[in-house]
Amino acid sequence: MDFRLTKQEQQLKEMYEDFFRNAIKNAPDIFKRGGGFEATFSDDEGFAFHRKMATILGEKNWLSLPWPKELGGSEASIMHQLIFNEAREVSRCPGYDFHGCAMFAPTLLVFGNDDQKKRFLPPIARGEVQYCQAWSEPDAGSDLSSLQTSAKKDGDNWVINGQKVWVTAAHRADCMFTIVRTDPESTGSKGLSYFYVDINSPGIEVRPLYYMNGAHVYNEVFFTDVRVPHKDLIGGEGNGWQVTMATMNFERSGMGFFSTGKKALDRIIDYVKTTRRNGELLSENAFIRQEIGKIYASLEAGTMLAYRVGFTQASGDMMAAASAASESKILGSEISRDISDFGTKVLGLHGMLEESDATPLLNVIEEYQNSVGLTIAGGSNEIQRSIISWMAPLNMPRWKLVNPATVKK
Amino acid sequence: MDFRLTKQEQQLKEMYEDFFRNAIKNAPDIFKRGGGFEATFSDDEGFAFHRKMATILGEKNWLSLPWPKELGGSEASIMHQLIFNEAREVSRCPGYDFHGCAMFAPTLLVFGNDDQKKRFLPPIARGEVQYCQAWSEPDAGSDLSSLQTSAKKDGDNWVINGQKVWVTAAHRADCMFTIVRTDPESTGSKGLSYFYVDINSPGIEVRPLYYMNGAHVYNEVFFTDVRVPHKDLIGGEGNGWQVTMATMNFERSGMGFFSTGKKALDRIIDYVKTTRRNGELLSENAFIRQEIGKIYASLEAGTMLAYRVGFTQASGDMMAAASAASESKILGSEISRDISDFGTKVLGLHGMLEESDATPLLNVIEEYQNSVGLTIAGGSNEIQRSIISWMAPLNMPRWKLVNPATVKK
Amino acid sequence: MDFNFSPDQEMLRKSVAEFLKKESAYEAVKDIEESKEGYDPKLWKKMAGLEWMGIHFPEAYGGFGDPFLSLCIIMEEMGKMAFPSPFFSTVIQCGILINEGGNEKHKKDLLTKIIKGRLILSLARYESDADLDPSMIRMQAHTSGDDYILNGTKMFAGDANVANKIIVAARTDEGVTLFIVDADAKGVTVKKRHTIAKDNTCDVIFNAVNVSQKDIIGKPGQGDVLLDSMERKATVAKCAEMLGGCETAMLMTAEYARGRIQFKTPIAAFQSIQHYMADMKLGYDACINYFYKVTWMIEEGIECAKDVSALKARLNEVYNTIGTLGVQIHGGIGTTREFNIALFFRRAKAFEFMMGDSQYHYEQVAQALGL
Amino acid sequence: MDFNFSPDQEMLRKSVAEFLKKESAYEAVKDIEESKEGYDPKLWKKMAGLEWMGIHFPEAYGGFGDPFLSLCIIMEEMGKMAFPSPFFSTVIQCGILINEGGNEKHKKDLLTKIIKGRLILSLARYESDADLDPSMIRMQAHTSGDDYILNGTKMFAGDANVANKIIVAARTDEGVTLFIVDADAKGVTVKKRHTIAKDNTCDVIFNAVNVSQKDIIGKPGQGDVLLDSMERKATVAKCAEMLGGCETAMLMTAEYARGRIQFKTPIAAFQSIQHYMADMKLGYDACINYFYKVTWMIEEGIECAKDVSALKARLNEVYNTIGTLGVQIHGGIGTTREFNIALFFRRAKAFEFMMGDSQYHYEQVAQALGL
Repeated sequence: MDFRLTKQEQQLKEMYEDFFRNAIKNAPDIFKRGGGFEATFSDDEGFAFHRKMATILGEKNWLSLPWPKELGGSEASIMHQLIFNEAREVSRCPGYDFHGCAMFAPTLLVFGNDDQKKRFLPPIARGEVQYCQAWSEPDAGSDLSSLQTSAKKDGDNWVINGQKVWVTAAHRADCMFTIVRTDPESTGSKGLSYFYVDINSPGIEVRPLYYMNGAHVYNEVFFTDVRVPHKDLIGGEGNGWQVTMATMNFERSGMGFFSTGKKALDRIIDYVKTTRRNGELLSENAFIRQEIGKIYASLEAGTMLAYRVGFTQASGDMMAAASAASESKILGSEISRDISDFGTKVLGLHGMLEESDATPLLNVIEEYQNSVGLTIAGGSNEIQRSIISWMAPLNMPRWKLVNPATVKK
Repeated sequence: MDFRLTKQEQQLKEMYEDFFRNAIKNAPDIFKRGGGFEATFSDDEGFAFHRKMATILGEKNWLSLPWPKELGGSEASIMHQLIFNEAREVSRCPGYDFHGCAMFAPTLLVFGNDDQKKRFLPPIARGEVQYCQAWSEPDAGSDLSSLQTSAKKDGDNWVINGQKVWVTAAHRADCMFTIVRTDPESTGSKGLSYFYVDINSPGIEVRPLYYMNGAHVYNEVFFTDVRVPHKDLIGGEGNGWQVTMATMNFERSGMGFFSTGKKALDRIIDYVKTTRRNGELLSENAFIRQEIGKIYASLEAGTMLAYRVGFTQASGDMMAAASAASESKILGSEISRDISDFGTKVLGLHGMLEESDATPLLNVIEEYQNSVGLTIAGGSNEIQRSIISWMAPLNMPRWKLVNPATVKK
Repeated sequence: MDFNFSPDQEMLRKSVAEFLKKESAYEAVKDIEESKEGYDPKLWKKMAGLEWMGIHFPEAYGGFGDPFLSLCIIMEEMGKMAFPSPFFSTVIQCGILINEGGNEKHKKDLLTKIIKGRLILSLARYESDADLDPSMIRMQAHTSGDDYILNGTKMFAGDANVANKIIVAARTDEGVTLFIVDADAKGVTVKKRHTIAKDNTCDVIFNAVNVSQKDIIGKPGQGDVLLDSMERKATVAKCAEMLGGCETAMLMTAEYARGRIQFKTPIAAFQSIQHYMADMKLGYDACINYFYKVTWMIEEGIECAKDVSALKARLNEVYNTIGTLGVQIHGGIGTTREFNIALFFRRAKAFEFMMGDSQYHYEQVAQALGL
Repeated sequence: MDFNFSPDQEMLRKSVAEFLKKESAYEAVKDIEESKEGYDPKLWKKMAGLEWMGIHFPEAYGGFGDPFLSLCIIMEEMGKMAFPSPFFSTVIQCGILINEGGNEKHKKDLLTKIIKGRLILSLARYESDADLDPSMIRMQAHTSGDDYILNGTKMFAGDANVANKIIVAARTDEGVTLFIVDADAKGVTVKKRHTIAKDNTCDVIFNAVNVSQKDIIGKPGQGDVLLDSMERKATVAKCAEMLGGCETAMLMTAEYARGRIQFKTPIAAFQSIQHYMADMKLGYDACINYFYKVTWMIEEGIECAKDVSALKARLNEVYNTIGTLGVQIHGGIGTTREFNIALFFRRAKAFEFMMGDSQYHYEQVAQALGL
């Protein structure tokens, strides 16, 4: 057992923390109130700052840390990446395109051919492009493999038709990766393929999907005879499910939940130390003290689980890492919900206000509204819990639900 | 809407409360520490007092309140019964044989023939007999209808073979009611019949099933060629499931959970008002105040749900009453668990002690251990929740789980 | 004991439900949420025509004289449709204050107009510290001859942006005092805030506002007692609205779950979904039956502060659980503006704070229990 | 960062596990629980032979000099088997006190015997008010010449009924002071209590008990500081035992659920059971990884009071959840003495209070966070 940072890791940590602490100072106010997807993608000024930061991060070669040196990367260790991610996430500074850097690039490193790596990786490393991920469909959410958007071969091209939903940032993106059905006879996870798509291709229509608070982060994307060259098919025809599952498994430590949670808890602590209500300093209230203790414990335990995911990935036990990643995701999304809920509660009547100048705890109601999406997105926590139970060491059997009316006795 | 007690109801309430308040004064210490099944059936002195009280209640005609006058009852309203039950349960005074009075007697009133009513009801009314209920089997718990204990016709008798478990008080009982399979070809809820059985019949062996704390409340009962006369079959051959379900639905308001919960909460309130720990009066601690507020609200809301069950039964909507009864049972068993858990917590280190002279909150650790049984017995809360969801207005479909290996695609 | 409604109450419920269903479906609600006014003046007139505003007020002022439960039935039905209007601030908060504390002239002038739908009122009673106890009110009212001068800022005043008059609680030498101020009086500034419920929650700034002593409700110093009594009823009425929301959110989610297919199965067949639904139902059922009793206690004049607090605190939790599980069961689309479940999720959070959050009310229960 | 155990530690774990499995299966545990002594003296000797008692103590006194984690590995394996013995009170509570605070003579006399399995110790430190903070200790020790006279009652002293010596914390003029008292000294009475864990929790009554000043650990008045330091480690060691219990209870329940058929289905196929199991696992996994870090901090001498408290408080909840869900999934038979899951359910509740309940520890966290 050893949880010490090496001298070099400690230096990296300080460097990254310094950088992001300074960088966020120049950010538009919307980031100072907490940031996140809403600040980055719903707000014009916010997105401009995100793009600017991406270029800066690119210049520092920080968008390609884990890549092989011959592809312009730094071959950074998982620990190094975790340190970078934690510093960035705590600061809530934008500039890191999660879809391009943490999902598509690692996928290319495993499944891409040389031509694809050469074409797609350098712009990601330079922070020049914004990616988006188009997976879910209206009737294929938790049950992703029932997706119906199709691609038909036509000479050197594939012609895509169908509809995707929950495409974060599609209205801001340059490129997209998607999974579609290339074998019309197939069902389930077979006969699917994984494509890179230029979002400006003719036939693509992006329609906003407004969040409950009116924010524009998500989109529906409609494909009408969209032509994609065969050379943009990643990982081979019919292997889409395998590639998609791999993409999902990159960068799933869940560290972000805990890093941002710690920042939120710090703000709550500052607030209760300085606010009186109903005749009492909030920090003197035993109920509030207990809740803060609980949240602290959850965040610290969760952080160690997230580190464990990284450590287990590095040690190569991908099954164990996947199970731990699911746990980290459940714990992280639920603690995010609990912190923002508790944040509204310590605010009292201010807890229902959306505006910042009257809500001394910045952004909490936005985070509260976003948090209900966190327990759904990327596979609902219900699905994740079942998956954990199916894996070792619990090994629960995976039985099917059937309509008794359709079963013969 | 009217929640006032009539003048007569108010008088009854005062009379019953007075009676039980005085009666419990003469009880052995074990009842003063909280009572319940453990005091009544595990302890010799406790059981003797229970029998003594039963005779007294019988003399007052309080064991047959709802029965028709011609059978010696008082035709008391459901409200009257609820008042009686609440007063009795709050006092924790024994003497009311739940199995005989609240399960078997109402079953007889609906399904028994004249001979059976004449033979079985008067001893129950007089408090002369202790009943027990033998339903579950080792492989038929939540899934009761898979039971395998059988009865074969032999002349005017039935011959029972098999094993029952969870037979509360069998070691103290005079008689038993049970459900067994009379059609050997049948499966599931068909082919079952409901019997009265004299516990002293040859071939019955009662073996103790010790609770985790060592208490002897439950038993296993083994039947080896036990002969039961045909005239003791209740409700007709093959109708056992219907009779059993009816028996389960009598007296299911769940009021007892809330009545005893209120008593437990009162004790906790007294304790925290008078106890200092870590430099502070416990009642001044905001966390403890919040928890007590929560428990109070749950108990009051639950009480109204229990009254609603009674009101709905009286109005004849048995489906709605059954659903509300399930809800009352879930809420009641879970609040019982939560109160006793909270009780241990306010005790601090005393919370792990079983003895009374060192645990100022009487009996709490016994109640805590018993409470984990409450969320299982009588149909686990998981089954109850599913049943609620299957009924109106939720109407969730009831699909089956099947092993995918056995299903053809 | 009788859990039944009277035939008149059943009829009232039916008529309110039908009106709202016809006039204010969810799309209309979303439009209202995005409007500056935050309510629909045409519907407001129609509601007055149906005599909703006067249902509980004395016949002497044009009211209907119905018991308190009738008012709650209207609130419950509004809650079912997530219907936004100044009904709560005008009829319940301010209307009850005037009816219980106002003099004959106030009642004749104001109640009559409220009942006819010609007057919208707002209550400005909270301050930036978000203290809930009326006795903690700090804003000052200084005497100036026979008049008073108000200075200070109030927050969380419902519908002040559309109100004709504002009842404001401020501190005079005698204690907390309630003043009726014209919303367009010199020195009054109203600022609407954005809330999670997208409702008319406002700051009201008083800058040297002149008020006549004739415009005091009750006596100077009587404000906290009047507020306390009104707020007991207003809390129960808010609970009625919340219970309506709980019921709709629950049934809407059950319906969605029965229709949504994933893994070739209606998701309603999954045990986790069934158990979520059962939790929603049993949370709701315990609260609504408790609510009936508390309402009856109010009508009968039985002391019930402890139970009002216990009910509101518990219902805060139940409504938020129903709203959160409702969104969770809907999945992604449940988080969108397009689907209706979020209307209830958002209101659950806002209503948690209106008329007292759980921490406050559980503390009230503890005090009432002698702790 | 490295989550791996050293090969030596892996070997230690294996040997402890094999020994306990062979020597103390659950039926033996139940017999021990019902015995007056509450432990098995023969096994105690064998454990000493395997050098468990000395694993963490200096080689100078016959110990093994292993890091603290090795001690935790032994505790974790004991926790897995619900193994009752005076190990915690003798080796961890009293052993660490002597090692950290005792003089050379104490160590030579006592540590040597502990390591050889010839001395059982009990710590008598709590009083009837169940205060947890060492500085709140109130029992008095009066000077009498060079000696002290102890009067008063201690509660919750583990294994005092089988101890040869008792370390007792009492208040002298200088403050809280730790005395070593012979268990059979005149005036000492030990009374074993029944607990939910069926363990050796005792009252110890001191009636004019004479103690020499040579039998003070550390200096007079240093007791609270010594207790504080020891209890930080003892809390982590107790967490190790609890984590062992969590793991067994979880795996035992999973196995039962896979084998138990109801409704023609292994109940493990029901989603509600699957989700219960997932909750157990994720509660456990977060705690065990946090535990590794806290143990490492202890070994490295990094200030970690806040994290020790956070871990214990959270683990209290997790173990009780696992115990409760474990029984629930087992159904009725889970509540019996016959089945083994209740061994863990009962210990979860007892361990919740040992070395600090959640309320206490969350309050410590709050204080450490500057609240």
